[in-house]
Amino acid sequence: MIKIQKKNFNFSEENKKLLKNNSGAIVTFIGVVRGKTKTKKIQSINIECYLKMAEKKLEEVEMIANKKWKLNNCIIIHRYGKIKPGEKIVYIATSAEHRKNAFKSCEFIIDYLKTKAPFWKLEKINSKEMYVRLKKKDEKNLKKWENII
Amino acid sequence: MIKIQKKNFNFSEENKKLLKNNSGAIVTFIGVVRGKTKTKKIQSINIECYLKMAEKKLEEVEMIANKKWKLNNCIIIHRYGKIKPGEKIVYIATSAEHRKNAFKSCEFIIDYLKTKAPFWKLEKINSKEMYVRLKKKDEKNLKKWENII
Amino acid sequence: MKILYFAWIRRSLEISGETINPPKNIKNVKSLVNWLGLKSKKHKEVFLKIKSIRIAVNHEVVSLNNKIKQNDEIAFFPPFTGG
Amino acid sequence: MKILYFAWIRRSLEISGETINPPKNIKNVKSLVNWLGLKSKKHKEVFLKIKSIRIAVNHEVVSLNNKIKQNDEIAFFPPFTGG
Repeated sequence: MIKIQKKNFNFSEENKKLLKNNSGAIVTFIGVVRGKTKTKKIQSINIECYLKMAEKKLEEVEMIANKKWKLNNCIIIHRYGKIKPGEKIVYIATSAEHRKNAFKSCEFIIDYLKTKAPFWKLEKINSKEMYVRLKKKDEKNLKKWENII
Repeated sequence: MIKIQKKNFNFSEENKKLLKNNSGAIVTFIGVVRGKTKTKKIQSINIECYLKMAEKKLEEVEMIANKKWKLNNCIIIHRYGKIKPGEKIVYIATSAEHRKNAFKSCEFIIDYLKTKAPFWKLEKINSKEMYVRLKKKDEKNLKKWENII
Repeated sequence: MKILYFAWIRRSLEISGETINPPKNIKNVKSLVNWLGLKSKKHKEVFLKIKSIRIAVNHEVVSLNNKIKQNDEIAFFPPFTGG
Repeated sequence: MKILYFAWIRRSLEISGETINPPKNIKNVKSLVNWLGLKSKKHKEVFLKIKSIRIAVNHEVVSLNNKIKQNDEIAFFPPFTGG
Protein backbone atom coordinates (compact mmCIF):
# COMPACT_ATOMS: atom_id res chain seq x y z
CA MET A 1 0.00 0.00 0.00
CA ILE A 2 1.33 3.43 -0.87
CA LYS A 3 0.18 6.86 0.30
CA ILE A 4 1.37 10.32 -0.63
CA GLN A 5 -0.19 12.88 1.65
CA LYS A 6 0.18 16.28 3.28
CA LYS A 7 -1.09 15.34 6.71
CA ASN A 8 0.90 13.63 9.42
CA PHE A 9 0.27 9.97 10.20
CA ASN A 10 0.17 7.67 13.17
CA PHE A 11 2.53 4.77 12.76
CA SER A 12 0.85 2.63 15.37
CA GLU A 13 -2.27 2.42 13.22
CA GLU A 14 -0.15 1.56 10.24
CA ASN A 15 1.86 -1.00 12.19
CA LYS A 16 -1.25 -2.90 13.27
CA LYS A 17 -1.91 -3.87 9.67
CA LEU A 18 1.39 -5.72 9.58
CA LEU A 19 0.72 -8.35 12.24
CA LYS A 20 -0.86 -10.79 9.81
CA ASN A 21 -0.14 -13.33 7.14
CA ASN A 22 2.29 -15.54 9.03
CA SER A 23 4.95 -12.85 9.12
CA GLY A 24 7.82 -13.56 11.47
CA ALA A 25 9.58 -10.24 10.96
CA ILE A 26 8.48 -6.65 10.54
CA VAL A 27 10.98 -3.89 9.82
CA THR A 28 10.01 -0.24 9.74
CA PHE A 29 11.90 2.88 8.76
CA ILE A 30 10.80 6.35 9.79
CA GLY A 31 12.46 9.41 8.32
CA VAL A 32 12.18 12.51 10.49
CA VAL A 33 12.95 16.21 9.91
CA ARG A 34 16.03 17.01 11.93
CA GLY A 35 16.12 20.26 13.87
CA LYS A 36 19.66 21.10 12.94
CA THR A 37 22.59 20.14 10.79
CA LYS A 38 26.26 20.54 11.68
CA THR A 39 26.15 24.28 11.16
CA LYS A 40 22.54 25.44 11.08
CA LYS A 41 19.21 25.34 12.85
CA ILE A 42 16.29 24.32 10.63
CA GLN A 43 12.96 26.11 11.21
CA SER A 44 10.89 23.94 8.86
CA ILE A 45 11.02 22.21 5.53
CA ASN A 46 8.66 22.30 2.60
CA ILE A 47 8.53 19.25 0.37
CA GLU A 48 7.51 19.77 -3.23
CA CYS A 49 6.17 16.79 -5.11
CA TYR A 50 5.39 15.77 -8.69
CA LEU A 51 2.36 13.83 -7.57
CA LYS A 52 1.53 11.66 -10.56
CA MET A 53 5.13 10.60 -11.09
CA ALA A 54 5.64 10.02 -7.35
CA GLU A 55 2.64 7.68 -7.23
CA LYS A 56 4.06 5.74 -10.15
CA LYS A 57 7.53 5.49 -8.59
CA LEU A 58 6.24 4.41 -5.18
CA GLU A 59 4.07 1.73 -6.76
CA GLU A 60 7.06 0.65 -8.81
CA VAL A 61 9.39 0.26 -5.84
CA GLU A 62 6.69 -1.53 -3.84
CA MET A 63 6.27 -4.01 -6.69
CA ILE A 64 10.02 -4.60 -7.07
CA ALA A 65 10.42 -5.20 -3.32
CA ASN A 66 7.37 -7.48 -3.08
CA LYS A 67 8.67 -9.63 -5.86
CA LYS A 68 12.34 -9.75 -4.90
CA TRP A 69 11.90 -10.40 -1.17
CA LYS A 70 8.53 -12.20 -1.11
CA LEU A 71 6.98 -9.68 1.26
CA ASN A 72 3.75 -10.40 3.07
CA ASN A 73 3.07 -6.73 3.44
CA CYS A 74 4.57 -3.42 2.36
CA ILE A 75 3.49 0.06 3.40
CA ILE A 76 5.06 3.25 2.04
CA ILE A 77 3.88 6.68 3.17
CA HIS A 78 5.58 9.86 1.97
CA ARG A 79 4.47 13.31 3.06
CA TYR A 80 4.80 16.59 1.20
CA GLY A 81 4.10 20.22 2.04
CA LYS A 82 5.30 22.00 5.18
CA ILE A 83 6.84 19.76 7.85
CA LYS A 84 8.41 20.84 11.14
CA PRO A 85 11.51 19.49 12.91
CA GLY A 86 10.71 16.29 14.81
CA GLU A 87 7.86 15.43 12.43
CA LYS A 88 7.84 12.35 10.23
CA ILE A 89 8.47 12.65 6.48
CA VAL A 90 8.44 9.06 5.36
CA TYR A 91 7.33 5.72 6.77
CA ILE A 92 8.24 2.35 5.27
CA ALA A 93 7.20 -1.00 6.71
CA THR A 94 7.93 -4.41 5.30
CA SER A 95 6.98 -7.79 6.68
CA ALA A 96 8.25 -11.17 5.63
CA GLU A 97 8.55 -14.69 6.92
CA HIS A 98 12.20 -14.17 7.87
CA ARG A 99 14.04 -11.09 9.05
CA LYS A 100 16.74 -10.76 6.37
CA ASN A 101 14.13 -10.14 3.67
CA ALA A 102 12.31 -7.60 5.80
CA PHE A 103 15.55 -5.69 6.54
CA LYS A 104 16.85 -5.73 2.98
CA SER A 105 13.60 -4.67 1.36
CA CYS A 106 13.07 -1.81 3.81
CA GLU A 107 16.58 -0.47 3.27
CA PHE A 108 16.22 -0.87 -0.48
CA ILE A 109 12.96 1.09 -0.56
CA ILE A 110 14.36 4.10 1.28
CA ASP A 111 17.55 4.07 -0.83
CA TYR A 112 15.36 3.98 -3.94
CA LEU A 113 13.05 6.78 -2.81
CA LYS A 114 16.00 9.05 -2.04
CA THR A 115 17.11 9.22 -5.65
CA LYS A 116 14.21 7.97 -7.78
CA ALA A 117 11.06 9.55 -6.36
CA PRO A 118 10.17 13.11 -7.43
CA PHE A 119 10.27 15.04 -4.17
CA TRP A 120 12.29 18.18 -3.45
CA LYS A 121 13.12 19.56 -0.03
CA LEU A 122 13.20 23.28 0.63
CA GLU A 123 14.76 24.15 4.00
CA LYS A 124 13.93 27.28 5.96
CA ILE A 125 16.96 28.51 7.90
CA ASN A 126 17.12 32.00 9.49
CA SER A 127 13.88 32.82 7.61
CA LYS A 128 15.64 32.10 4.30
CA GLU A 129 14.55 29.28 2.03
CA MET A 130 17.02 27.04 0.25
CA TYR A 131 16.65 23.84 -1.75
CA VAL A 132 18.48 20.85 -0.34
CA ARG A 133 21.19 19.53 -2.66
CA LEU A 134 21.42 15.93 -3.81
CA LYS A 135 23.75 13.94 -1.57
CA LYS A 136 26.42 11.96 -3.44
CA LYS A 137 26.08 9.38 -0.68
CA ASP A 138 22.48 8.75 -1.68
CA GLU A 139 23.46 8.07 -5.28
CA LYS A 140 26.17 5.71 -4.06
CA ASN A 141 23.78 3.86 -1.76
CA LEU A 142 21.57 2.93 -4.68
CA LYS A 143 24.50 1.31 -6.52
CA LYS A 144 24.43 -1.72 -4.28
CA TRP A 145 20.93 -2.55 -5.55
CA GLU A 146 21.94 -2.30 -9.19
CA ASN A 147 21.14 -5.92 -10.02
CA ILE A 148 17.61 -5.47 -8.69
CA ILE A 149 16.37 -2.40 -10.53
CA MET B 1 16.47 1.04 27.47
CA ILE B 2 15.98 -2.69 27.84
CA LYS B 3 12.98 -4.63 29.10
CA ILE B 4 12.48 -8.33 29.62
CA GLN B 5 8.86 -9.04 30.38
CA LYS B 6 6.05 -11.56 30.18
CA LYS B 7 3.31 -9.20 29.10
CA ASN B 8 2.69 -8.00 25.58
CA PHE B 9 3.61 -4.43 24.62
CA ASN B 10 2.29 -1.66 22.44
CA PHE B 11 4.89 -0.51 19.96
CA SER B 12 3.22 2.83 19.31
CA GLU B 13 3.91 3.89 22.89
CA GLU B 14 7.48 2.73 22.56
CA ASN B 15 7.89 4.42 19.19
CA LYS B 16 6.84 7.81 20.55
CA LYS B 17 9.92 7.91 22.73
CA LEU B 18 12.09 7.83 19.64
CA LEU B 19 11.00 11.08 18.01
CA LYS B 20 13.54 13.18 19.86
CA ASN B 21 17.18 14.15 20.00
CA ASN B 22 17.63 15.37 16.44
CA SER B 23 17.20 11.88 15.02
CA GLY B 24 16.71 11.73 11.27
CA ALA B 25 16.13 8.00 11.08
CA ILE B 26 14.34 5.43 13.20
CA VAL B 27 14.48 1.74 12.38
CA THR B 28 12.43 -0.84 14.22
CA PHE B 29 12.38 -4.60 14.12
CA ILE B 30 9.49 -6.66 15.44
CA GLY B 31 9.78 -10.42 15.77
CA VAL B 32 6.45 -12.23 15.72
CA VAL B 33 5.40 -15.82 16.46
CA ARG B 34 4.50 -17.41 13.15
CA GLY B 35 1.43 -19.59 12.96
CA LYS B 36 3.03 -22.26 10.88
CA THR B 37 6.29 -23.49 9.42
CA LYS B 38 6.71 -25.36 6.13
CA THR B 39 5.26 -28.55 7.55
CA LYS B 40 3.46 -27.81 10.79
CA LYS B 41 0.91 -25.58 12.49
CA ILE B 42 2.11 -23.95 15.70
CA GLN B 43 -0.40 -23.67 18.55
CA SER B 44 1.75 -21.53 20.84
CA ILE B 45 5.28 -21.11 22.04
CA ASN B 46 6.73 -20.87 25.48
CA ILE B 47 9.93 -18.91 25.92
CA GLU B 48 12.18 -19.85 28.80
CA CYS B 49 14.65 -17.27 30.02
CA TYR B 50 17.71 -17.07 32.25
CA LEU B 51 16.66 -13.69 33.52
CA LYS B 52 19.80 -12.33 35.16
CA MET B 53 22.03 -13.35 32.27
CA ALA B 54 19.50 -12.05 29.71
CA GLU B 55 19.49 -8.64 31.37
CA LYS B 56 23.25 -8.54 31.24
CA LYS B 57 23.37 -9.58 27.57
CA LEU B 58 20.72 -7.08 26.50
CA GLU B 59 22.50 -4.27 28.31
CA GLU B 60 25.74 -5.39 26.71
CA VAL B 61 24.39 -5.35 23.16
CA GLU B 62 22.69 -2.01 23.74
CA MET B 63 26.00 -0.55 24.88
CA ILE B 64 27.94 -2.00 21.93
CA ALA B 65 25.39 -0.63 19.44
CA ASN B 66 25.19 2.80 21.09
CA LYS B 67 28.94 3.16 20.93
CA LYS B 68 29.54 1.76 17.45
CA TRP B 69 26.71 3.58 15.64
CA LYS B 70 26.33 6.71 17.79
CA LEU B 71 22.67 6.05 18.48
CA ASN B 72 20.40 8.72 19.88
CA ASN B 73 18.09 6.10 21.27
CA CYS B 74 17.88 2.35 21.59
CA ILE B 75 14.99 0.27 22.88
CA ILE B 76 15.09 -3.51 23.25
CA ILE B 77 12.10 -5.46 24.57
CA HIS B 78 12.15 -9.25 24.76
CA ARG B 79 9.21 -11.27 26.03
CA TYR B 80 9.22 -14.66 27.69
CA GLY B 81 6.53 -17.09 28.83
CA LYS B 82 3.60 -18.26 26.72
CA ILE B 83 3.12 -16.40 23.43
CA LYS B 84 0.53 -17.12 20.73
CA PRO B 85 0.90 -16.99 16.94
CA GLY B 86 0.64 -13.43 15.67
CA GLU B 87 1.95 -12.00 18.94
CA LYS B 88 5.19 -10.08 19.26
CA ILE B 89 8.24 -11.68 20.84
CA VAL B 90 10.85 -9.01 20.44
CA TYR B 91 10.96 -5.31 19.63
CA ILE B 92 14.10 -3.39 18.75
CA ALA B 93 14.20 0.28 17.86
CA THR B 94 17.23 2.37 17.07
CA SER B 95 17.43 6.01 16.13
CA ALA B 96 20.36 7.91 14.71
CA GLU B 97 21.14 11.04 12.79
CA HIS B 98 21.44 9.09 9.52
CA ARG B 99 19.68 6.00 8.32
CA LYS B 100 22.63 3.65 7.68
CA ASN B 101 23.54 3.65 11.37
CA ALA B 102 19.95 3.03 12.40
CA PHE B 103 19.62 0.08 9.97
CA LYS B 104 22.94 -1.52 10.81
CA SER B 105 22.55 -1.28 14.56
CA CYS B 106 19.02 -2.69 14.50
CA GLU B 107 20.07 -5.66 12.37
CA PHE B 108 23.13 -6.22 14.52
CA ILE B 109 21.08 -6.29 17.73
CA ILE B 110 18.65 -8.94 16.50
CA ASP B 111 21.49 -11.06 15.06
CA TYR B 112 23.23 -10.80 18.43
CA LEU B 113 20.13 -11.68 20.46
CA LYS B 114 19.47 -14.77 18.35
CA THR B 115 22.69 -16.46 19.42
CA LYS B 116 23.93 -14.63 22.52
CA ALA B 117 20.91 -14.00 24.72
CA PRO B 118 19.72 -16.83 27.01
CA PHE B 119 16.22 -17.56 25.74
CA TRP B 120 14.87 -20.94 24.64
CA LYS B 121 11.77 -21.49 22.56
CA LEU B 122 9.48 -24.43 23.19
CA GLU B 123 6.93 -24.95 20.41
CA LYS B 124 3.55 -26.59 20.91
CA ILE B 125 2.50 -28.54 17.82
CA ASN B 126 -0.40 -31.05 17.82
CA SER B 127 -0.48 -30.69 21.62
CA LYS B 128 3.15 -31.88 21.81
CA GLU B 129 5.93 -29.65 23.07
CA MET B 130 9.34 -29.51 21.43
CA TYR B 131 12.35 -27.26 21.88
CA VAL B 132 13.33 -25.25 18.82
CA ARG B 133 16.80 -26.12 17.52
CA LEU B 134 19.54 -23.60 16.91
CA LYS B 135 19.55 -22.45 13.30
CA LYS B 136 22.96 -22.66 11.60
CA LYS B 137 21.89 -19.54 9.66
CA ASP B 138 21.69 -17.56 12.89
CA GLU B 139 25.24 -18.50 13.84
CA LYS B 140 26.40 -17.51 10.37
CA ASN B 141 24.59 -14.17 10.53
CA LEU B 142 26.57 -13.15 13.58
CA LYS B 143 29.85 -13.76 11.77
CA LYS B 144 29.53 -10.57 9.76
CA TRP B 145 29.68 -8.54 12.98
CA GLU B 146 32.82 -10.29 14.22
CA ASN B 147 34.93 -7.15 14.25
CA ILE B 148 32.38 -5.41 16.49
CA ILE B 149 31.94 -7.89 19.31
CA MET C 1 2.26 19.32 -25.15
CA LYS C 2 2.19 19.80 -21.38
CA ILE C 3 5.34 21.16 -19.73
CA LEU C 4 5.90 21.10 -15.94
CA TYR C 5 8.55 22.84 -13.85
CA PHE C 6 9.61 21.98 -10.31
CA ALA C 7 11.76 23.39 -7.50
CA TRP C 8 14.22 26.15 -8.44
CA ILE C 9 13.21 25.92 -12.10
CA ARG C 10 9.58 26.67 -11.23
CA ARG C 11 10.71 29.56 -9.04
CA SER C 12 13.03 31.02 -11.69
CA LEU C 13 10.39 30.86 -14.42
CA GLU C 14 7.64 31.93 -12.02
CA ILE C 15 5.31 29.34 -13.55
CA SER C 16 4.68 25.71 -12.58
CA GLY C 17 3.96 24.71 -16.15
CA GLU C 18 2.70 25.70 -19.58
CA THR C 19 0.90 24.15 -22.50
CA ILE C 20 2.87 24.54 -25.70
CA ASN C 21 2.54 23.71 -29.34
CA PRO C 22 6.06 23.39 -30.73
CA PRO C 23 6.79 23.20 -34.48
CA LYS C 24 6.85 19.78 -36.20
CA ASN C 25 10.67 19.62 -36.26
CA ILE C 26 10.85 19.43 -32.43
CA LYS C 27 11.13 15.68 -32.17
CA ASN C 28 13.36 15.02 -29.18
CA VAL C 29 14.02 16.51 -25.74
CA LYS C 30 17.18 18.28 -26.87
CA SER C 31 15.47 20.23 -29.63
CA LEU C 32 12.58 21.02 -27.25
CA VAL C 33 15.03 22.43 -24.70
CA ASN C 34 16.61 24.65 -27.37
CA TRP C 35 13.19 25.82 -28.51
CA LEU C 36 11.97 26.53 -24.94
CA GLY C 37 15.16 28.51 -24.30
CA LEU C 38 14.01 31.03 -26.90
CA LYS C 39 10.66 31.73 -25.20
CA SER C 40 11.87 34.44 -22.80
CA LYS C 41 14.92 35.80 -21.02
CA LYS C 42 13.99 33.70 -17.94
CA HIS C 43 13.64 30.57 -20.06
CA LYS C 44 17.03 31.23 -21.60
CA GLU C 45 18.70 31.57 -18.19
CA VAL C 46 17.10 28.40 -16.87
CA PHE C 47 17.86 26.23 -19.89
CA LEU C 48 21.49 27.36 -19.98
CA LYS C 49 21.76 25.26 -16.80
CA ILE C 50 20.47 22.15 -18.58
CA LYS C 51 23.35 20.07 -17.18
CA SER C 52 21.90 20.34 -13.69
CA ILE C 53 18.33 19.71 -14.87
CA ARG C 54 16.67 16.30 -15.08
CA ILE C 55 13.86 15.56 -17.51
CA ALA C 56 10.91 13.18 -17.34
CA VAL C 57 8.68 12.26 -20.27
CA ASN C 58 5.39 10.79 -19.11
CA HIS C 59 6.77 10.21 -15.59
CA GLU C 60 9.95 8.44 -16.65
CA VAL C 61 13.36 10.08 -16.39
CA VAL C 62 14.94 10.24 -19.87
CA SER C 63 18.04 11.56 -21.61
CA LEU C 64 18.21 14.51 -24.02
CA ASN C 65 18.02 12.15 -26.99
CA ASN C 66 14.62 10.83 -25.99
CA LYS C 67 11.90 11.21 -28.65
CA ILE C 68 8.82 13.26 -27.79
CA LYS C 69 5.28 13.30 -29.15
CA GLN C 70 2.49 15.85 -29.25
CA ASN C 71 0.55 14.55 -26.22
CA ASP C 72 3.51 13.92 -23.92
CA GLU C 73 3.82 15.39 -20.43
CA ILE C 74 7.34 16.70 -20.04
CA ALA C 75 8.78 17.76 -16.69
CA PHE C 76 11.96 19.65 -15.81
CA PHE C 77 13.43 19.43 -12.32
CA PRO C 78 16.66 19.22 -10.28
CA PRO C 79 17.83 15.88 -8.79
CA PHE C 80 15.40 14.48 -6.24
CA THR C 81 15.91 15.08 -2.53
CA GLY C 82 12.98 13.27 -0.94
CA GLY C 83 12.83 10.38 1.47
CA MET D 1 27.97 -23.14 44.52
CA LYS D 2 24.71 -22.45 42.71
CA ILE D 3 23.87 -24.64 39.71
CA LEU D 4 21.07 -23.78 37.23
CA TYR D 5 19.54 -25.92 34.50
CA PHE D 6 17.50 -24.73 31.51
CA ALA D 7 15.36 -26.12 28.69
CA TRP D 8 15.67 -29.87 28.02
CA ILE D 9 18.32 -30.22 30.72
CA ARG D 10 15.96 -28.83 33.35
CA ARG D 11 13.22 -31.17 32.11
CA SER D 12 15.47 -34.23 32.10
CA LEU D 13 16.76 -33.60 35.61
CA GLU D 14 13.33 -32.48 36.83
CA ILE D 15 14.96 -29.64 38.76
CA SER D 16 15.72 -26.06 37.73
CA GLY D 17 18.80 -25.90 39.90
CA GLU D 18 20.59 -27.07 43.02
CA THR D 19 23.02 -25.75 45.58
CA ILE D 20 26.09 -27.93 45.83
CA ASN D 21 29.27 -28.12 47.81
CA PRO D 22 31.80 -29.96 45.66
CA PRO D 23 35.15 -31.21 47.03
CA LYS D 24 38.17 -28.91 46.90
CA ASN D 25 39.70 -30.66 43.87
CA ILE D 26 36.79 -29.50 41.63
CA LYS D 27 38.51 -26.43 40.18
CA ASN D 28 37.26 -26.14 36.62
CA VAL D 29 34.04 -26.71 34.66
CA LYS D 30 35.21 -30.03 33.27
CA SER D 31 35.85 -31.59 36.67
CA LEU D 32 32.54 -30.17 37.91
CA VAL D 33 30.70 -31.81 35.01
CA ASN D 34 32.33 -35.17 35.82
CA TRP D 35 31.43 -34.79 39.47
CA LEU D 36 27.81 -33.78 38.74
CA GLY D 37 27.46 -36.78 36.41
CA LEU D 38 27.91 -39.05 39.44
CA LYS D 39 25.02 -37.53 41.39
CA SER D 40 22.21 -39.68 39.91
CA LYS D 41 21.23 -41.77 36.91
CA LYS D 42 19.50 -38.72 35.42
CA HIS D 43 22.57 -36.56 35.95
CA LYS D 44 24.69 -39.20 34.26
CA GLU D 45 22.42 -39.33 31.20
CA VAL D 46 22.34 -35.53 30.88
CA PHE D 47 26.07 -34.97 31.27
CA LEU D 48 26.90 -37.69 28.75
CA LYS D 49 25.50 -35.19 26.23
CA ILE D 50 27.95 -32.49 27.33
CA LYS D 51 28.87 -31.75 23.69
CA SER D 52 25.44 -30.27 23.07
CA ILE D 53 25.40 -28.37 26.36
CA ARG D 54 26.62 -24.80 26.83
CA ILE D 55 27.89 -23.50 30.15
CA ALA D 56 27.86 -20.06 31.73
CA VAL D 57 29.82 -19.05 34.80
CA ASN D 58 28.43 -15.91 36.41
CA HIS D 59 26.40 -15.10 33.27
CA GLU D 60 29.24 -15.47 30.79
CA VAL D 61 29.48 -18.41 28.39
CA VAL D 62 32.73 -20.29 29.04
CA SER D 63 34.61 -23.39 27.87
CA LEU D 64 35.16 -26.60 29.85
CA ASN D 65 38.60 -25.40 30.93
CA ASN D 66 37.22 -22.39 32.72
CA LYS D 67 38.18 -22.14 36.42
CA ILE D 68 35.38 -22.08 39.00
CA LYS D 69 35.16 -20.79 42.56
CA GLN D 70 32.99 -21.58 45.57
CA ASN D 71 30.50 -18.69 45.10
CA ASP D 72 30.05 -18.94 41.35
CA GLU D 73 26.67 -19.32 39.66
CA ILE D 74 27.01 -22.00 37.02
CA ALA D 75 24.33 -22.62 34.39
CA PHE D 76 23.88 -25.49 31.92
CA PHE D 77 21.72 -25.02 28.82
CA PRO D 78 21.37 -25.85 25.11
CA PRO D 79 22.22 -23.23 22.44
CA PHE D 80 19.98 -20.14 22.62
CA THR D 81 16.92 -19.84 20.38
CA GLY D 82 15.46 -16.48 21.38
CA GLY D 83 14.90 -13.34 19.37
